[in-house]
Amino acid sequence: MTDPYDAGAPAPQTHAQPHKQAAETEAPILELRGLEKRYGFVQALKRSDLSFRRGEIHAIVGENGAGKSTLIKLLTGVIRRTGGDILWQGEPVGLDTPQEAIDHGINAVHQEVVLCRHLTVAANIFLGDEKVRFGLMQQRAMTREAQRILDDMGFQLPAGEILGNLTIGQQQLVATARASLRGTKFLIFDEPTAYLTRSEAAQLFALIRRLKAEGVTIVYISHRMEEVFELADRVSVLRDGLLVGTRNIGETDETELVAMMINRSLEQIYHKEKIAIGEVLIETKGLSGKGFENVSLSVRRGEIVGLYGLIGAGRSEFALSLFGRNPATSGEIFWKGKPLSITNERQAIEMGIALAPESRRDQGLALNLPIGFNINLPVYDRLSRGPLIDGREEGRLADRQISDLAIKTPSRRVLVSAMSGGNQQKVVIGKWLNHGADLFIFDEPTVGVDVGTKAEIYRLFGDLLKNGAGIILISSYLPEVYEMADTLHVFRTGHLVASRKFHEASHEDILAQAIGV
Amino acid sequence: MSTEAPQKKPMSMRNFNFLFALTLLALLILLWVILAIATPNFGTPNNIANLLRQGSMIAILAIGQTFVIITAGIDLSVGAIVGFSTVTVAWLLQQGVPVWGAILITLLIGLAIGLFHGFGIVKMGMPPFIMTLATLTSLRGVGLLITNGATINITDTGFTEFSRNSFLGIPNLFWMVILVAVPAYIFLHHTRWGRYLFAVGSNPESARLSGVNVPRMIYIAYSLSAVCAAFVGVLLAARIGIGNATQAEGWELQSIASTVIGGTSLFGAVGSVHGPLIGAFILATINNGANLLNVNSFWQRIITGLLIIVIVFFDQLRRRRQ
Amino acid sequence: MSTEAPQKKPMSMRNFNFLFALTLLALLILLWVILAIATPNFGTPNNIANLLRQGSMIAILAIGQTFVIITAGIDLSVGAIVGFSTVTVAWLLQQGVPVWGAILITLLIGLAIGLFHGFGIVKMGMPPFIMTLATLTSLRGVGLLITNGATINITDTGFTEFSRNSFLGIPNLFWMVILVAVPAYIFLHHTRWGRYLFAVGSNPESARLSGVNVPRMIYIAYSLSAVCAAFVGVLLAARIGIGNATQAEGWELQSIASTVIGGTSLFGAVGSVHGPLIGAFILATINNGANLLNVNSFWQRIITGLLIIVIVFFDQLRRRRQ
Amino acid sequence: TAQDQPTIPIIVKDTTSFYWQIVLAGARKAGQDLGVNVPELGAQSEADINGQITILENAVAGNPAAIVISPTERAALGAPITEAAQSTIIIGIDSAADSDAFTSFLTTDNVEGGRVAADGLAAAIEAKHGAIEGDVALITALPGVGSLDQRAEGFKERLAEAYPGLNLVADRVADGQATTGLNITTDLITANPNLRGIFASNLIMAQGAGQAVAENGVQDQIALVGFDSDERLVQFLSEGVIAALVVQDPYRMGYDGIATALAAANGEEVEANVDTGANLITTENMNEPRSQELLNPAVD
Ligand SMILES: Nc1ncnc2c1ncn2[C@@H]1O[C@H](COP(=O)(O)OP(=O)(O)OP(=O)(O)O)[C@@H](O)[C@H]1O
Ligand SMILES: Nc1ncnc2c1ncn2[C@@H]1O[C@H](COP(=O)(O)OP(=O)(O)OP(=O)(O)O)[C@@H](O)[C@H]1O
Ligand SMILES: [Mg+2]
Ligand SMILES: [Mg+2]
Repeated sequence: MTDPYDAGAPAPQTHAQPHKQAAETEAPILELRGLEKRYGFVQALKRSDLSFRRGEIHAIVGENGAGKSTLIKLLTGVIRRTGGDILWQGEPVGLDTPQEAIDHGINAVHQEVVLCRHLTVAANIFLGDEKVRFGLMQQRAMTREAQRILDDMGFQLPAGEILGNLTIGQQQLVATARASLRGTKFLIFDEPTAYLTRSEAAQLFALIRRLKAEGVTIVYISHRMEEVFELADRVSVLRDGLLVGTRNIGETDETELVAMMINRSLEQIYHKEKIAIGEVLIETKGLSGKGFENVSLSVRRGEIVGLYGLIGAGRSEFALSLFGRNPATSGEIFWKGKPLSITNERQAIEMGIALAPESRRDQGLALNLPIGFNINLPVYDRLSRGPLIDGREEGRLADRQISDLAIKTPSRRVLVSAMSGGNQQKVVIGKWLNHGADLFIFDEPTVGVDVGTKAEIYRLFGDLLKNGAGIILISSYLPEVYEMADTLHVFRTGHLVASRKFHEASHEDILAQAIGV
Repeated sequence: MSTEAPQKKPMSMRNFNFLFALTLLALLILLWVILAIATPNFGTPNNIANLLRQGSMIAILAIGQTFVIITAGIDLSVGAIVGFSTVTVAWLLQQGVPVWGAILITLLIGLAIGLFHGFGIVKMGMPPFIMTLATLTSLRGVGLLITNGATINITDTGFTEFSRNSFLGIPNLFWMVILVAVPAYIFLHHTRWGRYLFAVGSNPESARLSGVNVPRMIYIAYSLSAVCAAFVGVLLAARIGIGNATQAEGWELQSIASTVIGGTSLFGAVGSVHGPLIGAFILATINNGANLLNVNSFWQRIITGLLIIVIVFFDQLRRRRQ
Repeated sequence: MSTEAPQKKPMSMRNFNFLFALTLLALLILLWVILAIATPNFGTPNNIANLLRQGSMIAILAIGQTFVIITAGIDLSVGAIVGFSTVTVAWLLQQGVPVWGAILITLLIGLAIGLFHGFGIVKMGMPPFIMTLATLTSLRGVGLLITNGATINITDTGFTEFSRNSFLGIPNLFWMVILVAVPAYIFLHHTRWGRYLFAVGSNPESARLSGVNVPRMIYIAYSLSAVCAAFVGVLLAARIGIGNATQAEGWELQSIASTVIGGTSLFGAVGSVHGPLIGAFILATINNGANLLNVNSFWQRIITGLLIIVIVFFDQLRRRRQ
Repeated sequence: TAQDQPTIPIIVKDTTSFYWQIVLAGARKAGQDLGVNVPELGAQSEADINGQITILENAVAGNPAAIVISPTERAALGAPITEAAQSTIIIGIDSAADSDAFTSFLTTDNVEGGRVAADGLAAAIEAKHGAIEGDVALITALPGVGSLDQRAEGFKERLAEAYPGLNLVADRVADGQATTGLNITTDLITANPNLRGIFASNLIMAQGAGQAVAENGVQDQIALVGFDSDERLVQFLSEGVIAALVVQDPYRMGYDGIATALAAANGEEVEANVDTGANLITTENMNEPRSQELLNPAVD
């Protein structure tokens, strides 16, 4: 099986090439002419022309809020365009409703998983397309069929399971199976690998290649450049809602794409300064709790401790436990040398721990409240004079984070739900920066964040460390932890299985530890 | 390949629902056994027939309500529709409309009310709670206006006797429950529309993206609830022999309570047809038993409230354990 | 349930709330102007005083209800608490407890009921709708049991006269609204607990991970609502001079309607103190105007229902446009 | 012992109302005096017809010696009572039903009660203003309640036939809440400066209306007549806020209902119709012994 992260993976271009040449002679399957989308005063997509060829994999890259998801939503009838035309196989089409898009064979796997958590995997896969005989659904047949399809795609998923019981990554795979099933001619993936494990990602890539071989056009949106270079035939770059260019993959490189995306060149994404490492902030000894067992590690001032592992390895549970969400059941915690137990979030916050959780939608944000509100939520006790909140200080703090993190918004009073995924992620991080904690726990902080902002966030880590803080960085994205962490711990099924100093081990070594081979 | 199967394999939803219905049923039967021992009259055929009659109307309302609650909505207007329907059907009968015509027209009016709710929720963006609260208020007014606050006597004895008679030893009213519950069960659990109701309740956006016509499902859910309520209005008119707009006050809350006792979640996407049915008969049994045991009617209220808490608490507990 | 994504740039929430309150206020004033022209008596100081008195109690209930609804909950028990509190305060007064003591004890009982709701919701995992529905049922039973269905006559004239008198030309009852609304406003809009209520209503998990003690906020919200209701019970007892457990039936729905008319969202995290206040007085004005115009009381119900739809519809429209 | 005693349930219209509690108290006393088990049953609102039918069915299932019932709605309870009478003896109290199956019937005629109220109101207006003329209003607690409709009917009939000077300007129906009665009365006073009389046709409305009259200090201009009595209304009556109360004899109805039922169950001959009467009690005659008996029934 091809592994996208593996340096030694066979070059995918070899078998992608013939299709590309065949496609070039054909008329485009889908063409956008002056497509435009406004949200009130925000021009999310500015008059863009773009064409997609039959059977190509077309990557779209761009900064957070560049308009990628907006483009996808327009093509799938989720939202309506405010201007421009869409040509499907040369004919103008409306694409005003999801049904219309589905009827044309346009399907998408959206950035946020949109499935019904209360229904079974099979029911989700067949939703809107049930097998019916004499007016009655054939539930058994559907479950069997769904299982066959999942097995066929190489996804090991139980078709009879309630979707809500699966991990986000598994749900994403169900969404993929669903989308690729429906006689699709045009399939869009919006950051599909953000929540996938490596092996899940590998399964996904295999599926994408197979679909391409069957003549399906694939649009692939990602912030991960190596995926783009591995999979795509062509790549288009969006910036501020504007299409800045399309390149054949063989005729461009990462530097050029990044420069097109952010309108400047970026020498280095992983920005790591030499910072003096100080006293031990927190130390756990044999800590066990829900989802993890016998974890011993320590974090010192000025140090980034990376936790790597596959999804479900127990890192988030460990972090939540340190933060008092699910208090540990056994083992010891020493905070600045003193033993104590952390029993609730408030206590953790008052001690000086900050946690940016992994799921922005479920854990990180109050979506229907303003940005400023979200940023200040952890510090309202400090914004209060007596019982009352200092309104001016509240505004000042929020505005500072918005400008420091370059959050793209007209005002701190805008609701978080109206921001792009990556900008929402910045709010999740921003809400802890006013807090002045000693220990920062970042759980998947760069999910859905563009390269430019990633670099900003890493630089920000440096600032925090210089101020004497320590950081726990949880990431399922190996290059990130590998490059950033001073100490790297590998988790597997709830256990800490290996610890390495900076660049002490190779990617392969760490991977092997995480997978357990 | 590391697609970890979920740790402890949670029971499949179908099995779970089934088991839960069984425990509820067990509770109902337990209540019956206790009452049969505690009072000499509970077990008499006469009383069993009474009990079946007494639970019937709330049971039918609860089934209708379930469709709405599964879409994460709520229908507060059912009591008012029942009262209003007793007026329409009585008025029509007194105008000389034949029984089948009067019933049909009443059901159609129910349908119209349900569609109006759907319209308000889908097109006007009203929250279901407020939309149906407003109809509740207005409908009682309309019914009172029609009768000028009085009651309409139904002189058609065939119509009124129907509700008192039995067929094969089972009261006609309970047959009506079966008449509603069986198609409702098939609709909810074995047709795609039933599935879509769950999908809409679970995640309307996802349902929409799957090509489910979400507005249509909302229209269907509220129409079903309103038609069930209109049907109950017809049955009530037959039972009390009059049309009176103020009848069935508070039945909306009883139907919601039955539905929730029957394992339906007010957050949507969880529910069945058999659950609310059992829930309605549990409530009816509590009242019937309290009457037979000569429990003070004030105590009866207190006990009902506490029992609701206890039953729903155990439901929640079981759910969380799963 | 139009799932169409919001199309336009959202206006800042604060400005929006402010503007919305202004339009609502404009509607209220418009109603007043129309009524002052249409009837000779509407504008008299006496009637204005009456109007203020008539709206006061629902207004206070609506403020309490708002705290709960902002956390995405609902409190169906407020009417029952009001009725129950008239009984407690009357009973205590007739036992010779001094007025301040009787009021204090009644408020404390209200607090206990609110804490019980919080307990059921937080610790037992009950849905708020069911929890408060159960208390509604039980509380009326308890009140009736205490009085054995009778009314308790309050002979303390100082107590009963309070509700009739005015201070600075404004009825005491309206002063009580101010007494509740001003601290409520400061609490909700200018303290961190107010912010936490919104955070809990929007996303309890995120609130929790931001250090908000979510259970405590739930306890606070339901306690505030119940204490407001108990306070209204005291005022009602003073106003009608009796304690009677069946009073204030249906006031829960009126308070919810006022709250929603005042721009509070039943999905939580959207609401204010001034909105429900204006909402309550809009409803009171409709009733007062209808009485003065001698509108048939059946029409009054119909109009109230329709107006609720219209007002909430325009609120939704504005919200979606923003 | 209680086991061997005959059981005679009594079914009232609304156990949450004081009036029906007095009926129940009378029945209870009769049960003690005569050695009868008296289950006290009833719906919780006079509008809950279905509830009362249900309770009747349950009572019949208990094989009682007889049943004493006060039907909430004339037509609605007719057939169920006829059916119940096939298995037990039925004694009616307070209100009638469309059934000829009653073994005996003890009523106050509510229509007559409405007429008595009209007479009382006219007399009170004459006492205050010297002439029987001016605007009057009627406040009914709930729509669709048989006995209240009958009171309104009798009141309006009597006004039309005997008091042409009295002009009924408002006929309002509330929602059963004292506060609503209070608000309606207040607004009536505001809207009708010439209002001289109000008939509040049940206990709760009289409480609300009395409060409004007291609050507005208009007891010298407006004569208020209520229906039924409790401590509160007696206080209003003695203060002159309420001019007169139409009082039935619920205690006797309860007591005699059980006594008659027992007699009928024992095969004795009982009178088919007994009128327990509607009495007008005014501020003047309220201290007479019979009035005191009616106003302060021995409820325990
Ligand atoms: N519902 C909405 N209301 C108003 N503005 C919106 C809404 N949704 C998106 N936008 C705005 O449209 C712009 C484009 O957003 P979009 O989600 O397409 O970005 P994206 O390229 O997918 O970014 P990311 O990589 O962060 O997912 C952003 O500026 C965003 O703030
Ligand atoms: N929804 C779920 N249902 C059942 N078990 C779960 C669920 N989510 C996580 N788990 C289990 O909890 C344990 C710890 O998961 P956790 O989320 O902490 O892992 P992680 O290493 O942080 O990975 P991730 O990247 O998914 O956050 C694992 O054993 C996992 O299988
Ligand atoms: Mg996006
Ligand atoms: Mg994690």
